Amino acid sequence: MKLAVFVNEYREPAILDRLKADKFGIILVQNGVYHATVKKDGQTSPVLSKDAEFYVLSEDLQSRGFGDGDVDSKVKVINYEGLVDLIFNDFEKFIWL
Amino acid sequence: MKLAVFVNEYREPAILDRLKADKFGIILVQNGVYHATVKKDGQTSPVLSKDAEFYVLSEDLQSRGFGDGDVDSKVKVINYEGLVDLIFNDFEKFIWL
Amino acid sequence: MGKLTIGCFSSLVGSMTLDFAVKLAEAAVKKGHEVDLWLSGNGVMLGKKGQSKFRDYSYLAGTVEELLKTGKFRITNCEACAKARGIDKEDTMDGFGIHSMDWYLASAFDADRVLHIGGE
Amino acid sequence: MGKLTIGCFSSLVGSMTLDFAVKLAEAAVKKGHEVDLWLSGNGVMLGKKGQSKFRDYSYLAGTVEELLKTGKFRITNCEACAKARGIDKEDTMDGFGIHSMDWYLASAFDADRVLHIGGE
Amino acid sequence: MAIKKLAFIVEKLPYKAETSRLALTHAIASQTVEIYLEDGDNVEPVIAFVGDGVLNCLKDQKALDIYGVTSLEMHLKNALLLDLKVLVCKEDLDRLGLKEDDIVMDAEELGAEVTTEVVPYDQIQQEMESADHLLFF
Amino acid sequence: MAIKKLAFIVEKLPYKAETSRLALTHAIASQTVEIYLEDGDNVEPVIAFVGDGVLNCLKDQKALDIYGVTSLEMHLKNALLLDLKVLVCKEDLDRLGLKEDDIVMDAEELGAEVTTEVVPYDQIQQEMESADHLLFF
Repeated sequence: MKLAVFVNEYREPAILDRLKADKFGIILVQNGVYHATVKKDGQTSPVLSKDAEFYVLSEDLQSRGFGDGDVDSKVKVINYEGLVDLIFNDFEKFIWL
Repeated sequence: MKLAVFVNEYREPAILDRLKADKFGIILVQNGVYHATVKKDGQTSPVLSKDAEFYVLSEDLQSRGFGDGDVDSKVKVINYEGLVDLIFNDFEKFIWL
Repeated sequence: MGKLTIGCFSSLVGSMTLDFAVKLAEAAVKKGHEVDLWLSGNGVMLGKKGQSKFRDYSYLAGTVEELLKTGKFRITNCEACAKARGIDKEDTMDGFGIHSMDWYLASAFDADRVLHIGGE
Repeated sequence: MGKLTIGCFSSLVGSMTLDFAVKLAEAAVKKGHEVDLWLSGNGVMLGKKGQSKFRDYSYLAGTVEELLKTGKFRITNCEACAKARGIDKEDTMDGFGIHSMDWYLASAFDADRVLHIGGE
Repeated sequence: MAIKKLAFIVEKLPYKAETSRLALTHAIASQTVEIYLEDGDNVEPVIAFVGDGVLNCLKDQKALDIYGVTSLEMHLKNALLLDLKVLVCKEDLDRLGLKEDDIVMDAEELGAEVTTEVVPYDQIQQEMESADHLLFF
Repeated sequence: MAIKKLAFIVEKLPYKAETSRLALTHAIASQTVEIYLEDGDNVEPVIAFVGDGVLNCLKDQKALDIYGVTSLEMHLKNALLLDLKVLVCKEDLDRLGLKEDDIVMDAEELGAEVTTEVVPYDQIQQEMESADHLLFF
């Protein structure tokens, strides 16, 4: 299946490691954006070490004081419009954690 | 100071290790009661390893299907009435995490 | 063009999740999709009449009214969740549907995509 | 006997935190203490008139009315938080105070104990 | 004529918020969804408890007596009574030290014929794959 | 005549819920609390950001433009303008790789004279000890 998971909090969701999908996306929204922008003790968030395609919502980045330049290079910045396309064109099923 | 902290979730609150108090209480309420009743992979919750006096709210235990017998021996079971006494007689300041 | 059903169970103001749901609906409608938005739990507060627009609180009523005008957007409150909170029909904004929970499942039935936001 | 000020910022029904606050107030009043309960954020939903008592949803209006009769219990909604949600004076249960946020700080001023429940 | 399968996956704990309760009440609402659909169309729900969410299934929950609110145990029994498919993740029960005897496995006293199924996580993953839509609580 | 000290400790992140916003609006409300009190009585607030809560203090928050809601940055500047004591935990800034330049240190453009103080956690602990009551957000 083509599965996208919305990560909306700044901690590692327990279920992430168990989910399997042929195409697997992780979409960072709300306080999930910190995974893409902040390092703790110099370490990148473990969420970014999953085997997945990563996206972050630019509106939620900017609300919190970040710009595109603050985002880890693994992560693609999208806006709400891009998110609609992801939902209809790239993935089929969704989990909001 | 005499400080009591309310732990209301079933995960370890980051701030717990930093708080210092002459008298330190941890009161397990809501989903915090699982710290007193459930072992993960056979391990007692790390919350119970803090240097503190532990209490758990019996009403919240029972709502979730536990009885006094399920509670770790470190933890004292109290009800709302006992909680009022704790608040007025044993502690002065409170943190709801 | 497709149909997106969004279920949102988080409350107005207290959580920005409802802001997310409304903004996503807006973007989808702009692209020509149809959107059903189901509000359950504290999400039903979005339908409360007479909300005030203050800068320190999120305010979505205006956007919802604009979306309803497009004809491509339906928004429905869970009847029991609303009544439990003292929000009955007279207390609900014009244009909102009020249905029991089966409405959401029926909306999901013929949706191309479902985004269920059930978080806390 | 002392005075306990409780601040509760979590919403009715969606979170059992308001149930906790009301039950604690009840127990404290029973023991002869005075209690001020300040509702801010989504907590102001507790003051909404016309809530329905359903088994699948928590219902606190009855307990609050009983507590108000004791004369040892005051309950107050944050005015701005309520208005933002469309809950004005006519929409608020009898016996509730409606004040700006400074009321809470004044209540804390002469409280023996303050339990502030600010969680999410 | 179509049957759409909806997977209700419950990972959140009970009572703090309404999440897991609303999962069950919405799944149960599948009983009446036909009124909105064409003849022969229907919705088939499956409910699966994973992670800490398996704690929703514990027996002897006294929430109604204490807080006046229906317990998750009662919701679960209603689901079984209505022949809904209820799965509980075995690995998570094991991890939390829980046995079948600790959780709601049936609602015989209400006359339910269906029972809870304790299954490996892989089977829940398969349900998610075969479902048309996921509703994660 | 008494002054009661209230410590507003902010550990939660912004925007997901209202928590940190309400911390600042309530602390600012101390400006008008005298109307309820006897002559000479007053409330003295101190605001401290700890843990991930220091992320509330980042500069350039665009929440008003995007979501139509006051940013935490603006609330923080208001607090400084009103001479409130604002502390930010140094260890937490370090842990998250943040420098003073990344956070709101002043509100000079509004005419504020007071600035944010970056302090070791021990000083925040001392504020908690000397406070009459704690309000933890």
